[in-house]
Amino acid sequence: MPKLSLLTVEQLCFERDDRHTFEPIDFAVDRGEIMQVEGPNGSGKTTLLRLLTTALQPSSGAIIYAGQPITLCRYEYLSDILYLGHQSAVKMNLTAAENLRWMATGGIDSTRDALSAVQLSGYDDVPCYNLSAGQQRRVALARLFMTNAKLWFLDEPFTAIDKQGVSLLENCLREHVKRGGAVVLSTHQDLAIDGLRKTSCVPHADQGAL
Amino acid sequence: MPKLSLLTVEQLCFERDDRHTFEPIDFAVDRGEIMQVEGPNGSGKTTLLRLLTTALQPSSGAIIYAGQPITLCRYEYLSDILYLGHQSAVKMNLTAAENLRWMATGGIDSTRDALSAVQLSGYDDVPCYNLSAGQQRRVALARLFMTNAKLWFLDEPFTAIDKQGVSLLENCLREHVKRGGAVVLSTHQDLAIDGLRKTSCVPHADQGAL
Amino acid sequence: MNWLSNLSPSWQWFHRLGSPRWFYQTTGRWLPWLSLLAFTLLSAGLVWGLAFAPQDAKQGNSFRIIYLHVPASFLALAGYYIMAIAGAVGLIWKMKLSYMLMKSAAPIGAALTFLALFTGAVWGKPTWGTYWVWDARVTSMLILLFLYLGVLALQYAFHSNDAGNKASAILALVGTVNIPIIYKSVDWWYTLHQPATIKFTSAPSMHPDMFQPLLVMILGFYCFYTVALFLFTRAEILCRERKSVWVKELAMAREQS
Amino acid sequence: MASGFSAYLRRDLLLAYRRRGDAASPLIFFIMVSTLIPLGITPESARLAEIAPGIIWVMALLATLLSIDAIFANDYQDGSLEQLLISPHLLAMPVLGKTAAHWMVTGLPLTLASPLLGVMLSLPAQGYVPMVASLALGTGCLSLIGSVGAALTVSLRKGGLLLSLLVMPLYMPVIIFGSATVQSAIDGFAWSGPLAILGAMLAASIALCPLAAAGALRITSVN
Amino acid sequence: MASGFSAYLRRDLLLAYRRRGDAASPLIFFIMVSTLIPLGITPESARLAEIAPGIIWVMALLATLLSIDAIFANDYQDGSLEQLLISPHLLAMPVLGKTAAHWMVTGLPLTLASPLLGVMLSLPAQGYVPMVASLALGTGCLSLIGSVGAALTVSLRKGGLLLSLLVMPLYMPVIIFGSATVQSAIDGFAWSGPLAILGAMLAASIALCPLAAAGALRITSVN
Ligand code: HEM
Ligand SMILES: Nc1ncnc2c1ncn2[C@@H]1O[C@H](COP(=O)(O)OP(=O)(O)OP(=O)(O)O)[C@@H](O)[C@H]1O
Ligand SMILES: Nc1ncnc2c1ncn2[C@@H]1O[C@H](COP(=O)(O)OP(=O)(O)OP(=O)(O)O)[C@@H](O)[C@H]1O
Ligand SMILES: [Mg+2]
Ligand SMILES: [Mg+2]
Repeated sequence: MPKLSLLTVEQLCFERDDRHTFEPIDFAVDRGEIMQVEGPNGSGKTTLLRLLTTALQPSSGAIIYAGQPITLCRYEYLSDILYLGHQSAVKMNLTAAENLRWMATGGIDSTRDALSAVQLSGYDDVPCYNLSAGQQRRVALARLFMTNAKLWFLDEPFTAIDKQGVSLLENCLREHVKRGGAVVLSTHQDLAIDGLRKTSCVPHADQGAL
Repeated sequence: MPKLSLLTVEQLCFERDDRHTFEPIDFAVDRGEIMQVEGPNGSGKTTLLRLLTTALQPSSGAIIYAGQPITLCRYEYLSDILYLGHQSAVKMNLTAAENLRWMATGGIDSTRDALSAVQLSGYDDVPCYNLSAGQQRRVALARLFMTNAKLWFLDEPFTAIDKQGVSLLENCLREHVKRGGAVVLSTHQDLAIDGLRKTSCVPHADQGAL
Repeated sequence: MNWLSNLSPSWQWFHRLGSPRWFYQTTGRWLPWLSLLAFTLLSAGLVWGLAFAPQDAKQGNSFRIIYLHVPASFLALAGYYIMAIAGAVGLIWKMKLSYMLMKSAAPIGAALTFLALFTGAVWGKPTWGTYWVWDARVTSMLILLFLYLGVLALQYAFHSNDAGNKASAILALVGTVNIPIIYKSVDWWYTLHQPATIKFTSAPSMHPDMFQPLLVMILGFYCFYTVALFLFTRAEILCRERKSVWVKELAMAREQS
Repeated sequence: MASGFSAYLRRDLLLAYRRRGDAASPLIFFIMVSTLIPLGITPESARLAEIAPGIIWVMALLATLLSIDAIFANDYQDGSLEQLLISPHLLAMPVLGKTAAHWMVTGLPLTLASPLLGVMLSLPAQGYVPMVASLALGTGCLSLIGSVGAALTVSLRKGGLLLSLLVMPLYMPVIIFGSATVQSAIDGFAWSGPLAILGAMLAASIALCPLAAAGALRITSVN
Repeated sequence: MASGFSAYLRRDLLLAYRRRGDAASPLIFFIMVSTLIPLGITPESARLAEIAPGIIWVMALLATLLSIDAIFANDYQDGSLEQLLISPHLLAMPVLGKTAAHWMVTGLPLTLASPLLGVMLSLPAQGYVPMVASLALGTGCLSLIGSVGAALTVSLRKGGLLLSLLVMPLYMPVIIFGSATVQSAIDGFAWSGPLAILGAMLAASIALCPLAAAGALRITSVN
């Protein structure tokens, strides 16, 4: 019997208006693993991650979580994942602390800790529209420091983040997988993480030029 | 007599609510040069570029264009520059071609050429909200292929762009400076450009933690 | 520019007036006298008007509210022009002090407008039978209140003091263009309110015994307005110039004594 | 479950407060608009009195109609709606919370301001209580029904008109019974009948609309 | 110079078209809202006729007030406004173009729909020509004056109320002369007087408002 992976994707396909977005995708991620989805712009990485979060429905194929198709264990699955997309769900009119507070599961302390973990301590009460691009992105990333989710889906988490921030984030990912979590992320940058696994997203032949 | 640079920045300072954003900045860029502004998140790179475009007013110091302070040659200066910010001014509800068309100085042909230069041919008539993050950014970057501006100010132009796109863009910059232009850009990535000059943006001691 | 200020003393005066420090020190000398004058006039006018002036034939004692209503209405209107002119001077000559005056004139004017509306409404109940009618004068006063509130709100909405000053100065100016139009249009539209009785061109149509205390009250309100404007502006000056040497010295001196 | 309700209620109220800068602002808005009505229509109090209930109801309608599409649109654009959709909890609760927040910044201030608007529009004395009561119930219905329309059109990026087309017919009964409540009171008839119907409509809307809106969100935001 | 005007006019019209999906939609919106007014106020044509001009003017006002802040806000958010501000050309021309586009999607459709609304609200026959004429001039003023307010508040992120507070007082003369034009015509008086005043206000607004708005944009968007 093959080992049971935490998340297995089998022959996953997606169609928009009867056009396939990418070639069928297969991969498996286990606890302790980081999987990087590669592919050129428009190849379907974001689409794939959104399929994994159930925000989109696959046209065929299966997503299997701990041995069960996610359609059968929706509640457990959704309780165990965290998704961070291109759009970071940071409200510009709220302060950094407020943005986190209402996403927080812990208390106010965890908010403050999370902000200092992304090196934003002192910016708690600054409205996000007064933050720089990288600082705004860091507010979104602070969620990673206050979650119990096992499976993280990160869509280009390093956008607008400086070098030091990238290595800070790499550390955070390493620790998460050390604790038994798993990560699926897409990025165009090269990561300095040992044992990083890669899978690629190939635009379907249907897709127009690119 | 020292050589006259295309753009000289002297002791430039900026204050928001009586707090300095960065330490006074000095640098000079000449025709044929690419200047990378470095600095951690929140150090003031975007602020600096916006000062250079006159969108913000410096609290002290001078920006000198071809020997004249830009306050004295505003019209020529503004006619000669191109700015591409974090916010890319791409309208989601318009198609890629429409977005370019109304910024274009040439005709419809130049629009099409510019789109194919950023590898988006075939996407002319797709509304931008149906494009991937990288494709949207490419629409904004297409402006670089249809402008006569001498001085380019690019704020993190490589955001969301894949590896191939980055080298395509590097080429574009090289050609621009070969034609006698100059570029000031901010990015957290390492560029493969010969003779790249760097200047750094240091957060002012006034600024809070980070 | 230097020879110009040497040539004409009026220019020197203008530039000195633009200095917040000069303003602070000069008004500091005037303030005690002005306050005393305002207090005397107001208390004299009130006692005279409320206790000694004769009753009105038709309205009885309720008419006495005129001693608040009319001066407040006068100053509310005049205050808008003071504010707008200060804003214009700020925009044209880039004079900081002028913006500070404008910023201070707004809340005082708004408060006086509110007082005029409130006293008018209270007076309306016995005379017109309701608190509120859509009469020209009344409506335009309400609009004036909105204009004041707009200037105030715009001023404080900006983080940057400079942008707030300039923006509210623009708004005050646009408002000035409109005030005559508003008055004309509303007058033309519907009138029920008392027409202006105090005119500079002809004698008042009011009994002199009632009119004299009113005049005292109006003068008292003018003095009071000036005092309030000075106080607000001085506070604003201290706040803006808190990093300058002379304010620090002032604070030190205050601390020692 | 219920925490989803209150979390989103508080969040949306905070957002509205931040955007407007002042918690009293919707109130002031209604008062300002009402000052222009006598100018546009007539300053005579007798004629104003006749149309006062209708005018106030039309204002409630327009204020809801023109603001309801923002209830989900902002969240859709910045990615918050996606986060909401992939949360494991029942979607109807946050939706109800957001709708309640919408009501609190449109319907509730109008209800609270309505006595003052009544004075400004010379509403007869016996009209005040029924007006406040019917507005409190009716504006709730308007927000709830509107949320379903907003959910159906959220991903279309051409909200505006389609949304009004969808919800306008559903608003008709609310307007009819709402202004009937006030009118009967002014004319000296019993006004508990139309008010009771409004109450029933509100109860049904509270039970059904959040579910319908949640379902609509799941269906339409997938693309 | 003038090309800035037409480029922005065309662009904003295209954007409005894309957002609504249908060029006729503002028209349909006004017609739909007007069907609700007889329901809310009174179905009797005699009473409707009395208030018809006022109602149409109040609708024009609300439609402008609730849409004017988008005139610069969207461009501010996505960075287009910054591009506009750093273009070497005169700022007033694009601003005028954008204002014209705003008028074409709010004021113009209402003007065109007004005869139909007049029929629905039983407007007397002699009121139609003055109504259309006064709306054409008056809604132009509303858009132009509104653009100054929108420019003053664009960078504030708490637009809504502040904007209405700023422009509402300035709208008052427009409303008064606008509904007076129609009312005088219905009452059988000459209506050229108020109409001429409206025309003068429009001319002054065209000359001054774009300049004021351009100045305001330069001042306020700096931060
Ligand atoms: C809320 C309601 C009212 C408002 C906003 C209001 C406003 C004003 C204003 C602005 C003025 C100054 C006009 C000018 O400078 O020429 C004024 C003056 C005056 N008001 Fe009122 N008013 C109100 C109610 C009343 C009532 C109910 C009465 C009594 C019948 C009244 C009697 C007067 C008189 C006698 C004057 C002096 C007229 C003059 O000498 O110019 N007002 N009011
Ligand atoms: N509109 C604003 N109002 C007030 N403060 C601001 C505003 N924009 C930026 N700041 C502050 O100014 C500083 C510099 O911001 P800036 O955006 O220039 O940084 P940056 O170097 O571009 O950073 P990044 O790498 O994250 O893009 C930051 O500390 C930020 O919080
Ligand atoms: N909402 C949408 N409607 C229709 N087509 C879409 C939509 N979103 C994306 N697409 C198309 O689907 C393809 C895949 O898009 P996706 O966003 O998944 O790419 P990506 O790999 O994430 O690219 P990037 O590296 O630029 O982020 C692209 O060709 C894009 O044009
Ligand atoms: Mg992507
Ligand atoms: Mg930046």
